Amino acid sequence: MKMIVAIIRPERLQSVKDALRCNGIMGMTMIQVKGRGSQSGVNISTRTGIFRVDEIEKIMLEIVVEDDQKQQTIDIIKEAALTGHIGDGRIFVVPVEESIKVHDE
Amino acid sequence: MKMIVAIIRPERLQSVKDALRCNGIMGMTMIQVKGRGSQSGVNISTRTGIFRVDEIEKIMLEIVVEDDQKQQTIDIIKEAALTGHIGDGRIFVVPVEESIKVHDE
Amino acid sequence: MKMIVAIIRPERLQSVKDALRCNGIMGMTMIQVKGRGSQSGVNISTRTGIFRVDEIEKIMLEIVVEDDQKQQTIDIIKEAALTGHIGDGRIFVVPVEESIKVHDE
Amino acid sequence: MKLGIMIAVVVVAIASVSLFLLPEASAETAEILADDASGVLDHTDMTWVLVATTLVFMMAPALALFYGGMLRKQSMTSTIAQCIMGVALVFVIWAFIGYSLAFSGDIGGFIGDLGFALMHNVPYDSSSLGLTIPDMEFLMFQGMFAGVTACIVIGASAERARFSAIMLFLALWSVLVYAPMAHMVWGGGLLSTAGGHIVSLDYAGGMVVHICAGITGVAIAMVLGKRSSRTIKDRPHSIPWMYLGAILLWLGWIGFNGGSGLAVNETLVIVIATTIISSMVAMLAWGAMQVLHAGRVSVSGMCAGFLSGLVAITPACAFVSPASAAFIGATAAIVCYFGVIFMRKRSGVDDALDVFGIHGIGGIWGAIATGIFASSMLTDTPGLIDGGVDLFVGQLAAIGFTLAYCFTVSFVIMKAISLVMRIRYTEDEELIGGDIAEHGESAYN
Amino acid sequence: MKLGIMIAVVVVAIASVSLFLLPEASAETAEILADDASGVLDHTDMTWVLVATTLVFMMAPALALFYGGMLRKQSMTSTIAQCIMGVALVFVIWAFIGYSLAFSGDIGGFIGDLGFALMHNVPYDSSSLGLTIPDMEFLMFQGMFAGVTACIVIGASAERARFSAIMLFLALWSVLVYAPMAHMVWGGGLLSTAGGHIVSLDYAGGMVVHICAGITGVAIAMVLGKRSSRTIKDRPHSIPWMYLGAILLWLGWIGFNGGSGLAVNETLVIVIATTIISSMVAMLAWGAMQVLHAGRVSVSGMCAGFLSGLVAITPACAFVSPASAAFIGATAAIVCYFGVIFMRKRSGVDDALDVFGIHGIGGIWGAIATGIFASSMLTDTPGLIDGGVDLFVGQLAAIGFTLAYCFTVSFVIMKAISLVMRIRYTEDEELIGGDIAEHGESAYN
Amino acid sequence: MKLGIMIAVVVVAIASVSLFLLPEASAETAEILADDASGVLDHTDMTWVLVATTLVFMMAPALALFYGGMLRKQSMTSTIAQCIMGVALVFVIWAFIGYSLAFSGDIGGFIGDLGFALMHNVPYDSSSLGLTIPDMEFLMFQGMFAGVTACIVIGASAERARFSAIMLFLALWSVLVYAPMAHMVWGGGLLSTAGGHIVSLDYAGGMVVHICAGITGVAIAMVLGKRSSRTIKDRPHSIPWMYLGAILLWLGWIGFNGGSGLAVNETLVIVIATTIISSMVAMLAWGAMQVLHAGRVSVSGMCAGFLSGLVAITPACAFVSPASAAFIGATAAIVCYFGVIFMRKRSGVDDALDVFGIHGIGGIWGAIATGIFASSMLTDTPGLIDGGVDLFVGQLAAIGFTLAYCFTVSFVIMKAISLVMRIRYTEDEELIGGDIAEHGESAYN
Ligand SMILES: Nc1ncnc2c1ncn2[C@@H]1O[C@H](COP(=O)(O)OP(=O)(O)O)[C@@H](O)[C@H]1O
Ligand SMILES: Nc1ncnc2c1ncn2[C@@H]1O[C@H](COP(=O)(O)OP(=O)(O)O)[C@@H](O)[C@H]1O
Ligand SMILES: Nc1ncnc2c1ncn2[C@@H]1O[C@H](COP(=O)(O)OP(=O)(O)O)[C@@H](O)[C@H]1O
Repeated sequence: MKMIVAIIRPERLQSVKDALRCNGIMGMTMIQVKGRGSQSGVNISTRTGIFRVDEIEKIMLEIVVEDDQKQQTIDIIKEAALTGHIGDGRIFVVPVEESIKVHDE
Repeated sequence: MKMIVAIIRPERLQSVKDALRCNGIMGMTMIQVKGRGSQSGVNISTRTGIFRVDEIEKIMLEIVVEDDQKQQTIDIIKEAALTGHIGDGRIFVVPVEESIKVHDE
Repeated sequence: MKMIVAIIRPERLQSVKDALRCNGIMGMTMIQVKGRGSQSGVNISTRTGIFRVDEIEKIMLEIVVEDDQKQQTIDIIKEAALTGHIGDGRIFVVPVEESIKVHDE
Repeated sequence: MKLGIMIAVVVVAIASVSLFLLPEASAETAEILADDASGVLDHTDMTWVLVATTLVFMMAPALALFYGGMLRKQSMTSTIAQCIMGVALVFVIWAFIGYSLAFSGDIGGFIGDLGFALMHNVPYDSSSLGLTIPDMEFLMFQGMFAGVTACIVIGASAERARFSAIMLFLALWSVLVYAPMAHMVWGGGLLSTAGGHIVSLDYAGGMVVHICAGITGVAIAMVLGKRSSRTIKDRPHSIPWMYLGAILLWLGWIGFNGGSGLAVNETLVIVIATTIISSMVAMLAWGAMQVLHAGRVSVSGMCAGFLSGLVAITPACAFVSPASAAFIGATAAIVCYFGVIFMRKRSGVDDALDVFGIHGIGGIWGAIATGIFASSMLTDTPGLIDGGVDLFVGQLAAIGFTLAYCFTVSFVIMKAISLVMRIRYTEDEELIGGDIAEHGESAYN
Repeated sequence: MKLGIMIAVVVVAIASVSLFLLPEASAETAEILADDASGVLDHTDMTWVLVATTLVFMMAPALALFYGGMLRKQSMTSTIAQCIMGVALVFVIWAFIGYSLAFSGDIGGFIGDLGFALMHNVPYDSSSLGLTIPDMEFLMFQGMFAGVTACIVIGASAERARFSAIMLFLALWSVLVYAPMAHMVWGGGLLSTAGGHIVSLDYAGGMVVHICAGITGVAIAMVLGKRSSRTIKDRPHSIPWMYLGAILLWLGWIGFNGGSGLAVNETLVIVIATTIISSMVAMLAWGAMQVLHAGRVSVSGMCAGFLSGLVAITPACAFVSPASAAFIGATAAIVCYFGVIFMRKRSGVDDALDVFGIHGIGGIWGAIATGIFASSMLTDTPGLIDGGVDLFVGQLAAIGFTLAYCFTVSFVIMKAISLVMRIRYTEDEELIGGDIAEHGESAYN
Repeated sequence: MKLGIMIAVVVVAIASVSLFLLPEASAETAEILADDASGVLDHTDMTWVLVATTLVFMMAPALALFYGGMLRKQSMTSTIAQCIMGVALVFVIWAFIGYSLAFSGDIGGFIGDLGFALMHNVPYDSSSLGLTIPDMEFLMFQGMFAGVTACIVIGASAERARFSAIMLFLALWSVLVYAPMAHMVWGGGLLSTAGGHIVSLDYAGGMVVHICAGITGVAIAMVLGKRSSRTIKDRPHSIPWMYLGAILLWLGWIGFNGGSGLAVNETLVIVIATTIISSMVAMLAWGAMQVLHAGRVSVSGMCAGFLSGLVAITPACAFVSPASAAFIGATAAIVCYFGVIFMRKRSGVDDALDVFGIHGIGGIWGAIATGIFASSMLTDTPGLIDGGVDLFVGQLAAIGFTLAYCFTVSFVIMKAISLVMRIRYTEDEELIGGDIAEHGESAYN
């Protein structure tokens, strides 16, 4: 199994959630995070100079899927999270060795 | 080493924490998250129709343990987090390659 | 690739961020967490007895780097996060199999 | 359930017995309403009552913050929704009919008639009641009381009562419980100082507002049943919101007690002094209890503390000296401290936000204390300490009657509603919380 | 853009036409200011107006909470910053020059002169305007009105207007739009009851404050353009802050409408009664609309509800009966409910916080309702229902004129500012939010 | 530490020198208390002072929000706890003994006697002090002042002083520092306008409240020592709470300054005008400083801005023209802007929440400004600008005396307490924060 760790824009959360559900991927965990990416934030200029904002709000999704669903999940997220601007986010894949339900039906 | 990622009900946090301590498992990190599980949320019906709540508050625990403590940790959590209802949560096991203390005594 | 998961004191965040940037490590994700470490918290004594605080605010950083940057990243964090007191935090290294940008330039 | 029935039996018993024991109220007893009234409008009195109306008005939304802050964050929006819709509903019903049932005429000492219904015969430029403020202003002021009382009740049914059920309950309750109580105590009915058959004193609503709200809370909490153990969270989700609500209540109480005399005069100064001193001392006393008991003070404790002092002084505020007020405040804190613990641990009733623990028990203690400490220098019907036994017995009777009446009618109304609609959340809804489940609007995004 | 031009054309048309249709106002019409004024100071009136000033003052910071709570959490600080700096700026300008332009003399029925500029000839111990309060107190009270109106406007430009641009706009607007409006309606100008050419009534600022703020909001929103779709978040970031702001507005409104008579008398009682009843009924009506439409009520909806009732009753509050007030409130809720939906979905203008939807549309309906329901028992110029056609036509004319004047001038000012400085955020700044991007101060840490 | 000793030496020196330089106060000087007092109760005055009491009362809990919002979120509950318990404690002590020490009799121009102790001889229906309000109402109003001053002090010891230590300190301080100061300035003592040896003016508490609180803060901060560098967080944890606290302070100040005359009259109008104008202008000035210095304005800055204007105008508010008030406000903002920076960066004292930076420095500047701008049209003892040198010298002496007295006694009290109990947190407790460590109650759950 794999854990897909996706860091996306907050305003894309709804579309990503919907897209995943339509494709039968239900389980997911959402975390509010702040991130800085390769640009190391955004530059803002004021009267007295330029400063850099390097804590931008993002949503992190952790989705554990079977190995064969991995690529599909990544593709769905990529599509649903895209706005075409810098800062659209990243997806990491982490190996998962086991997955257990607390309440086994 | 393994990282045990457990997603549990907020109201079970105290018992899980206590149970782990009693068994000598001290270190852990707690994160407030929202999750949707295999049912993809809960259905609520109102006068004008049914809507689905798919962001339910959970607590995510990340606990890094030696390989031989893994099973014990999982068992403790499973027991302490159980209420017997849908939504009791999940436990994932992720490999950890290294663990470093910032402040080496 | 590796994901460096560092749990540090909130008041050291700025120095860690700065130190990483100076060394060209830009991308990172910050999460507000609560943690208990090996001491299982801090003891507080009141008139009626001693109680233990085992949810202490921390910041968790997740930084995905190429394998060859791993050691450098760890060293930078260790140095910048150090205050020399108990509770300075931990760093875990988790394997990452893939890293994808949502918006491929 | 057990406890509820026990309470009911006891209070009915007390009430019946004491009605027989009672001496007839003498005719000379001054009526609060007509205190220094001449029917000539006084602009200063009008100004003060208007300020007081504004302050009392503030208490209703403040209760939403106070209550919401103490609950889980999943219940903040729904608590607010119930409070403000509740106050609007009850206020409008009051203006249209409740005021008339309370203050127009008298039917059997129990309720008024429809003489002022739909605000007919409620002039804005004179007073048919012989007040120094226009009747319309009096209606507004009293309407805020009705609204606030309704909001207090909501605390007992928190986190499980459905919005529509509780709105329907409040609508019926305001006509069947609150309006008769207001009539009996302030409108010349059974318990009123002037025409009443029971010698009793209730300056600013110890019975009409606090005992009534407290026991009503018990009644609906019993019909609703307890929350799931998975929902109850003993830590307030937000101390600042709870605290802000509490201090707005405190400030509002200055209008609540202070406005009840409907005039600016020496009595007003006493009322303010006793109100503030009682609450301050009660907070200190509650803090002391906490230090002895738990080794530390908490903000929730201190807020409960000053509120208990405010509740207890409410019926007595114009009739006791500042020193008695300090004593009443201190004892109120102690009584309510154990009252809250009892209600939470032993009562078997899930009085979610201590409505009975604070308003009920504090109100009962306040009414008793009025019967003990009412000073002959400040009222014609002094309490035990100045040798008046009538008042003391009368207060007990009035308390018993209030408990019995409000409990019975509220219980019946809520039961009746439960027959026609679903009155509480399903377990799923309860767990998710009313904010999302009922209003689709989480408080923090 | 389209809509804006349409609106502009329509209102200019209405205005021009109605100016011809109008009968001359008869000389007997009483001027509000001089209602029961003798020029002899009355300490009770002074007390009440001071309390009212405090209450109105509270509305400006309350708006910051109400607005900020409805936006993303990245816009909380910047909304607060614009509100409090805005109120300070406009108040100081008002004290120095705006008050004079509104209340000293008259130039062409359109604006005053500089007789009171820099607070000259504004005594603190007498009234040259023939009031029962000193002119200085009147200046303070009116200054708070100017400040609050400025804060209302800010809601329309939220999350994209730069701080410096909006401050410059408010400074100019307060002199070029607000002061003339205040003069025309209350200062003896074109639209005033006494000297005016148009028979119209606006007791507490339906036109000067609400319609003016609403249409000004549309004007600047049009110049600024819409927010990025990535910034708009339809869920309030904090229901409790939104709610606290709303209830402080509600309480403040008691001073807003109640203080406008500048005296404690029978009229004040009517004003308070109509204000409270209208808002309560409006909340119930909005709730009912929501239940029918969406199956559930929300706190944001209820707040919008009572605010729409407050806006609509503002011009009418002293002239209508409580029953009419209930009707006005109920209809206001319905009109604004659809108004808000229209503005959000159809208008093409990004009126971020429903400034036109509530204040504009509610204000217009309130002004029309005044023309319908003004009672001959309460004013010399009754509305349709009591057979007065003049007032009804006059109200329409006054509305048209207000819309045309405020829209045009505000639009021109904002356009002009856009020529000399950057008036809105870049997309990056907008996404990060004004709190960090402009003030370097996030609201929650 | 260095700085503290320096300050102490300097102020003692100033004080001693100026006491010699002083002319005797002439007998004609009017006493504030007896301004237009006849001993006949005036219902309008009673109404206004009651409203003012409510407004001042509001300031104490508001300070908790203002302070708590500026700290880490781990210190919110503990700040609230200290504030409300502090105000209850100090108020009760005030009612029982402080009031008497301040306003009954006179011992050596320094303190009163026990004639009013335990509220004896404090009638609720007449005034033995010759006021137009009953003495009991005066006691309440003054008690709120004492409570608020206590709460201001707490800001300096934030995040490290133990609850019990600070409560004990406030109890002693209210008797040994506050009551004598109130006596000296308002109770006919050394610094009072009437019987005093120093010609000085302090209308609403520039010295008694602000300078006193500011320098007391420095004293206890010095005894406590600094916070761990790991605790200090320069960003407020919640701008909205800080802001709400600040605006409630602003509104409360209307009662604070406005109530100090104890009457509704022309002076009240001046007081309100100068208070509001000074604060508004100060906010604009602070904003301007920030733009010049940092390129942007912040909400914390604007709040500090208007507070500095309010502090500075407090002693002067009845004695200066609105124009002077605008000037005082603007300069106060500039002085405090640098004062705060100095205290934070250079002073070596960890004045956690700018108590000295704003209240101390702003209060000193306000007292000096009173000596400069007091107008001969508004007081018998004009300032420099109207040719009065006595007052200017007197103000300097009074400032010096206040600084010396309050610093010395507060320092000694706190040191003494440190001998009998632990006064500050351990480093662990400090890091975890008082909310959990001391009260076991985190603010947000
Ligand atoms: N190397 C990394 N490790 C961890 N998180 C990262 C890394 N790179 C990017 N992120 C996360 O992904 C988010 C989006 O990154 P990116 O698309 O590069 O945006 P940006 O425009 O901010 O550079 C960041 O805000 C951060 O949270
Ligand atoms: N595949 C998954 N990947 C990540 N998180 C998951 C996954 N499945 C479940 N979770 C997390 O576990 C929680 C509980 O899941 P589960 O017990 O299936 O509950 P539910 O009743 O909501 O289906 C979810 O709320 C979610 O946070
Ligand atoms: N075994 C573990 N698994 C997960 N997180 C841990 C573990 N041990 C420590 N941590 C995290 O690291 C933080 C700091 O740990 P440590 O330096 O041991 O501090 P402490 O003084 O609290 O023992 C903890 O608060 C916790 O969040």
